[in-house]
Amino acid sequence: MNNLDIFSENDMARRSVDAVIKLSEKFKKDKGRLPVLMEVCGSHTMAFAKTGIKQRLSEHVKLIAGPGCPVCVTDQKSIDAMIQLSEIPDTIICTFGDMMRVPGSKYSLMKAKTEGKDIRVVYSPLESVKIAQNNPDKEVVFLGIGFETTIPVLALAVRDAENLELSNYTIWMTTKLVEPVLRSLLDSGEVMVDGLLLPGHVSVVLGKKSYDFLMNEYKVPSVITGFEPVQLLTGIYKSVDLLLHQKAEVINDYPHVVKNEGNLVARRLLEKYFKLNDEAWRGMSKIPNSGLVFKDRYARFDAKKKFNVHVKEPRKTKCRCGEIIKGSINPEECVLFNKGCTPTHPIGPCMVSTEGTCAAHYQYMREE
Amino acid sequence: MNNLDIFSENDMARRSVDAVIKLSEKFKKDKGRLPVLMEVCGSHTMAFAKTGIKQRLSEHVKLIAGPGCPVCVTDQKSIDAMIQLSEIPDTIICTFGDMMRVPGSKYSLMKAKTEGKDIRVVYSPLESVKIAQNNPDKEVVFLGIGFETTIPVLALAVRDAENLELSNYTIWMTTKLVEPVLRSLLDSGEVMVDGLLLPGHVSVVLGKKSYDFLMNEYKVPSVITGFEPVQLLTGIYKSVDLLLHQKAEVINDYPHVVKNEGNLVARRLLEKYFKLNDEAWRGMSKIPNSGLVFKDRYARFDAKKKFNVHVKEPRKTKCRCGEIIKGSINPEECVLFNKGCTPTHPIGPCMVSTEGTCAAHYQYMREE
Amino acid sequence: MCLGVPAKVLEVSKENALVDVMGSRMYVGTVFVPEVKKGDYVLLHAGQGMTIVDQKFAMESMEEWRRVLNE
Amino acid sequence: MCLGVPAKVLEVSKENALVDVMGSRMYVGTVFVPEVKKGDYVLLHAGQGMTIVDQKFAMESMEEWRRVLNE
Amino acid sequence: MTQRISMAHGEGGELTHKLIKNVFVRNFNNKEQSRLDAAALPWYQNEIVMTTDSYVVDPLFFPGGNIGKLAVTGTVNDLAVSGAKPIAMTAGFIIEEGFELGDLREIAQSMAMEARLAGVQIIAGDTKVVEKGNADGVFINTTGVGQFHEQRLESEAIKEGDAIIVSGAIGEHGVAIMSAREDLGLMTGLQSDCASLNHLVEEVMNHVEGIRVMRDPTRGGLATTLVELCEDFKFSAELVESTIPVPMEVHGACDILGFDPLYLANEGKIVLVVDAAHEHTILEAIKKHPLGNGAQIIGRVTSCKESSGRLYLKTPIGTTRRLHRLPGMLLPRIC
Amino acid sequence: MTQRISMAHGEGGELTHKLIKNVFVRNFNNKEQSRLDAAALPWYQNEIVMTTDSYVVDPLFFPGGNIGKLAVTGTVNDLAVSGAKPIAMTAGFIIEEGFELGDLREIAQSMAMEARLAGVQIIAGDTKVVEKGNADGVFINTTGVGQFHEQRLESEAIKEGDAIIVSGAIGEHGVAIMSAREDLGLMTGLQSDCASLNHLVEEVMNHVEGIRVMRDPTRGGLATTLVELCEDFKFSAELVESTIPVPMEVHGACDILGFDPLYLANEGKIVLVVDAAHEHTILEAIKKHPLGNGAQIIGRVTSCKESSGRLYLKTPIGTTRRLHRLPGMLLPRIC
Ligand code: SF4
Ligand code: SF4
Ligand SMILES: [Mg+2]
Ligand SMILES: [Mg+2]
Ligand SMILES: [Mg+2]
Ligand SMILES: [Mg+2]
Ligand SMILES: [Mg+2]
Ligand SMILES: [Mg+2]
Ligand SMILES: [Mg+2]
Ligand SMILES: [Mg+2]
Ligand SMILES: [Mg+2]
Ligand SMILES: [Mg+2]
Repeated sequence: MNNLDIFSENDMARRSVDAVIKLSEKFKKDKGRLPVLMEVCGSHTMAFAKTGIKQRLSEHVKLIAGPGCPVCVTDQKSIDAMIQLSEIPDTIICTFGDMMRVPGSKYSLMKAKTEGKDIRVVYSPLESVKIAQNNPDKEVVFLGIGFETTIPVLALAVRDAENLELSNYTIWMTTKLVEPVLRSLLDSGEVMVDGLLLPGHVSVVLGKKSYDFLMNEYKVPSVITGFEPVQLLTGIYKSVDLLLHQKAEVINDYPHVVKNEGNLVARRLLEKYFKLNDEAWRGMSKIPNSGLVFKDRYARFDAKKKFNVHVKEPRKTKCRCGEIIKGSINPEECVLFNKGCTPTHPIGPCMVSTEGTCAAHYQYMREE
Repeated sequence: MNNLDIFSENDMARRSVDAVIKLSEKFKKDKGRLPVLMEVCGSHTMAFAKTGIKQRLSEHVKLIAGPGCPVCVTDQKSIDAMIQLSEIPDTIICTFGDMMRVPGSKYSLMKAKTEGKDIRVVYSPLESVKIAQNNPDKEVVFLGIGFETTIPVLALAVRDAENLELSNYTIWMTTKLVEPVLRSLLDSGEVMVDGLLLPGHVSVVLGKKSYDFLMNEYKVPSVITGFEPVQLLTGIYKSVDLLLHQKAEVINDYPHVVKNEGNLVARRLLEKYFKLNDEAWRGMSKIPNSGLVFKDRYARFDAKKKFNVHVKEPRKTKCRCGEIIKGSINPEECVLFNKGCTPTHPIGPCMVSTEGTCAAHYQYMREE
Repeated sequence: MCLGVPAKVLEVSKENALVDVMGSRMYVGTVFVPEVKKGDYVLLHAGQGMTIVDQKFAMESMEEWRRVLNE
Repeated sequence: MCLGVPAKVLEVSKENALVDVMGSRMYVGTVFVPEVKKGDYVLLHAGQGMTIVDQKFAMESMEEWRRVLNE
Repeated sequence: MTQRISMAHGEGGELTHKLIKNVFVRNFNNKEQSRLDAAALPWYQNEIVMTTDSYVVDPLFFPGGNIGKLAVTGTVNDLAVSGAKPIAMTAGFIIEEGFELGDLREIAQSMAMEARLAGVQIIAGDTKVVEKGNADGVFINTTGVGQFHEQRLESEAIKEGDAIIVSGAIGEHGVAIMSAREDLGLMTGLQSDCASLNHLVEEVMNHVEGIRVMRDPTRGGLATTLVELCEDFKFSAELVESTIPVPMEVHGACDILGFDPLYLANEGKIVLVVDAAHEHTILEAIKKHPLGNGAQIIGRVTSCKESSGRLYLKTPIGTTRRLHRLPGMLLPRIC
Repeated sequence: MTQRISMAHGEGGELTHKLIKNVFVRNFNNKEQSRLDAAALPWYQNEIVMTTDSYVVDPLFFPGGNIGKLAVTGTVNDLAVSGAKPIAMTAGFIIEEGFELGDLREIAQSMAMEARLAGVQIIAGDTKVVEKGNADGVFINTTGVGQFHEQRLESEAIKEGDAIIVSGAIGEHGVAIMSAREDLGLMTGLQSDCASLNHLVEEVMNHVEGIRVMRDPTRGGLATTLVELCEDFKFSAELVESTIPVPMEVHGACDILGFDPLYLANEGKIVLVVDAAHEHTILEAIKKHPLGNGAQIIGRVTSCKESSGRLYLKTPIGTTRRLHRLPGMLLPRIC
């Protein structure tokens, strides 16, 4: 057992639950309602559901899932394009496992693989560079999804491909940034939250400092939170505490992992290869400068430039993932939830991503 | 049942055996020994063994197998080279089934296939052209063994490849001609035969006329013979009859199939693409003008020119195939026969080719 | 030396014919037997008709042989 | 958003380190944590160490939290 | 060079025989049982018998059947020829990723229908899926259990003069498979003979006596099967070539491709060694059944000494030659 | 679009369940038997039981075993957890052309050794060879027969309060396999737990009463296995997360790759539902056996109504959530 396991110790966790309940009772008494916190991060959504904390606190704190699942926020057209890439002959598609079962308008990558397309799940993007090196007569495309934590690793893959002078390696970039989507959500006024639980691992790269705009411009109390049960609970505790004291601070409750400056090496590498771009988000249309794409001088690694993929406008479905990721509705409010839409037959990405809110509700909170 | 089945009718066959025995008794009485006939063709060797005619006549006519199995007469170095072709990356080797189990110095094509090389057995050489057409990014090499019957079909494959403008199709030519080897055998004086049974199907292409040299120059009585039991027996009968009358004629005892002129269309096509060449024969070293190779203007289809295959001088073994195909010894005289050498573990090609003399003796005449 | 099978021609098209060998059928090449007609027998080798079998000669040699045997 | 696991560094080489997560081991990249030393914990994401985990801070925040709970 | 498994190891001939002997029988110590197509369980007075086979036929669908039907008939027949009544079987599927569900359904339906016809229950199953390129559509293992008929086989009584019977025409399955393979271009009207023979066997065993031993001449064909019988039960036998029922189309296909009908697979035939005293009764009984109406006596046991164990063929011209196992595999050839 | 079989159909979760239900059970009409890992033969007072499994593990050799050992233990265990004593099994091999003979020999030896340990005879076999690229080294089907112990399982008596026991640590086989796969780069000292559990089961069944039902939590892991038990026998149950024995390395590997130990395969563990009145005796009996010394009570049956059939997990913080079958398949992930 290592030092870090103290955060998951069961006794501490149970006592932490009690502390959170006690504090939020105070809030309830003060305001006559529950405190509303948004878990910006999909891993938080999952962890709250899987540990049972969300269910346990349901009468005490309202936790709303946010836009923090990279698969879920990707708009349908991008997903269709990535799947369509697999139809190009002599192409190997490399992807994180997360993308495999995401439903495209026609079919998923899993289905494409089943049809005989060469699609490989890798644990590390660098593995895909090795695959390109070992298959010089094939095109290798990595599906580059992810937030700020993952983007530096994509940059690292490009660096490797550059060093190896590979001409058969590209990335299909469809990355997302946290600050622009938070601004967009807060600006829209659609989502009513008292405070934010900020994504612990994205913050590793960004640093605590990068959230100052929340305090300075939006005055939203926010806590950078870890993922173990006790950390989840202290995150909530400190958020409610800020609310009670009406302080619009940003607290770093994950200081052993998140530094004030973030990871400068990672950010520098990322900036070497990528530049800002307006990205389309599911259910939100384009948000200015909300993602990263290749700088012009690295266009040779840009799968979007190399391959001419045209996809039709996706058909409208009853899937409400767009609202789910904005925190406007709960999965149970979607008519398809657990009817037409289940993890084995998902309609939207939120049902299939391991961070998807609908998946979390289906797997861990469904009762029937 | 078609008209041609009369030649295999059992009653006719049994009566034919009696007729042959009766006639050869006459010879025996005249000369005090058995008449000795060489079956030039490997299919005759096989048919004599499989039908039991050879065994049945063993006290009456001595039948000696000749150089008529295209696999068996190919020298070891050529065989090793053909097998080595399979090691060239991105190459598909196409071959008649006959070659698959022929032992190379290191291993057989079957073994190479087992090791993962792409080796395909085809029924028709034209099939290999289709394979080349369907695999433009691979080199397709056809292993061109065969006597005059098969060579026109190889020419036809080249014609198709030429029409399709294929640049990935070649043939590794190691073909053999009947007249030069017969001359060489008869000139050598090594083989003592009274008469020859001439290969029925080679003669389809060559024509009866092409054997005039046997009559005019060598004065060897010869009969062009078919392959059904009755045909085999009439062939022997007519040979012995010639011997008794001391006539050095060439009789066409297969006239419904073999014409006087042979097949001119086939010969013309063959001459379009190929020219004479000195070929090495197993156990006989090079015989001048005894095989065909590509004319210079078709060198692009010549696998020997396209691929740089170097093979070491094959190790000497105790295999006596070289003598077997000259008719100098019987398989049973080889110390390896049915000891170190069996069809499942063959040492020489004669044990593995379906026309191989050792195979015929092992499969049909072994008694232990 | 060379496997050869008599096959009855059922249909003829350009450079190809459908043949029958005791009920088993196959499309084979007829480049070497351009004069082939439906009803002919061709001698089949490696997927090509190599010659047209002369049934008259076949019957004749058989009859001749029968005479020899009956002598 | 991003799976991250603390992993103990057992060996360090150029741009790579052998790490241990409760007994399971793996070679991971250290490009983003060039200062990493044996004995450190790194936070692992997609095969890369993304930061060095500060164990002192970890203990401190836990102690602080214990105090809150014991209040 | 590393020794590796080749296709020839799976053709049912010489190499298969050696592989089984050297790798499996040696390790599993099941020498005794390996003489039979099915093995008796060491249990309930050896009344219960079991057999297993994996089916890897290519193509999966062929004239007269598909891999599913074959997987049922093959195992039913192995039990039947062991003198047992098939009771139940299991079915294990290994499916290649990407295999069409519709095809799988059709295969399962064929199995169900054939099992019903044979009166056998499929009582347990298993499904595994492997990555595209790691299998060839679908492979099926069926393992059957049966119960010996009251009337037991008299394999110990095999003696000189015993007749060898085949229940009908040979080579049909082999030719049907070849004509379903597109690359050969062969076309025949032949259907695979694949059929469950347990009712035929039961009928015969219930009404006649004198059956010494039976086998189904599948992989390796009639010749290989009889060579193995001769070796396993130490008798020599002679077949009369002219009495072996070979359909014209089988002859034709073999002539074209250079194959020998004696080595082509059958999936709906039995060979029996029977007491000469009962051979006509047995032959008639077989012929009465629709699946046995082409039955023939094709040869006889010629000796039964310790040193026996050879199979001979009497040719139409009256000579005999020895028959061996399929050496290697069937390959189309030019010479 | 054509419906096709995907890898997820073989992972033992939701899709496998549906495939079996819709294609196989429907056609083969073996609904009743499909509740058990092995099926009783309609014969000899239902005393004889039979099970089949094909083994397609990749890689073929892994820490703690190989495909051969697994093929024996897997089938032995399916019989054992059905409450039967394994008697004999068959082994069917599908071998890819080019497979090394030495590896095949090693696999056969492992099978022989494990069969000896388990006291089971391998009585019949079959060997097929398929072309290079049409299989993945070797696949093995084993089909076992066994005889029910005198002491029968009391599955009809399952009632509220019954304890759920697992015989030891979970996830070891799954992690051992992952660490044997080179592409993941995972290294652990863990060995597959693969082992024959029939002696353990026999020991326990001979000396204690109150065992309701048993299963081996293989593909799909402990969670999927228990979900299926709950559905098949119509009871609901609650597991206590903190009591489930998960080795540290399994935790570590799962954390790295984003897997859940509850869904990892085990090949040497049983889960049992037992009468609470006998739970301690049973637990002690299991613990006495070397293969059961990590046994734990991990939960209880909470209800037994017609409408029951759900599995819940009590988390360390005292909340409960429902557990479902493995949805799809295990894939390494970043989020
Ligand atoms: S339940 Fe399914 S359809 Fe509904 S929002 Fe979630 S993913 Fe979309
Ligand atoms: S028996 Fe074998 S070794 Fe001897 S000559 Fe024949 S092929 Fe060569
Ligand atoms: Mg069998
Ligand atoms: Mg069989
Ligand atoms: Mg199973
Ligand atoms: Mg395939
Ligand atoms: Mg059999
Ligand atoms: Mg089973
Ligand atoms: Mg099992
Ligand atoms: Mg078998
Ligand atoms: Mg493979
Ligand atoms: Mg099981």
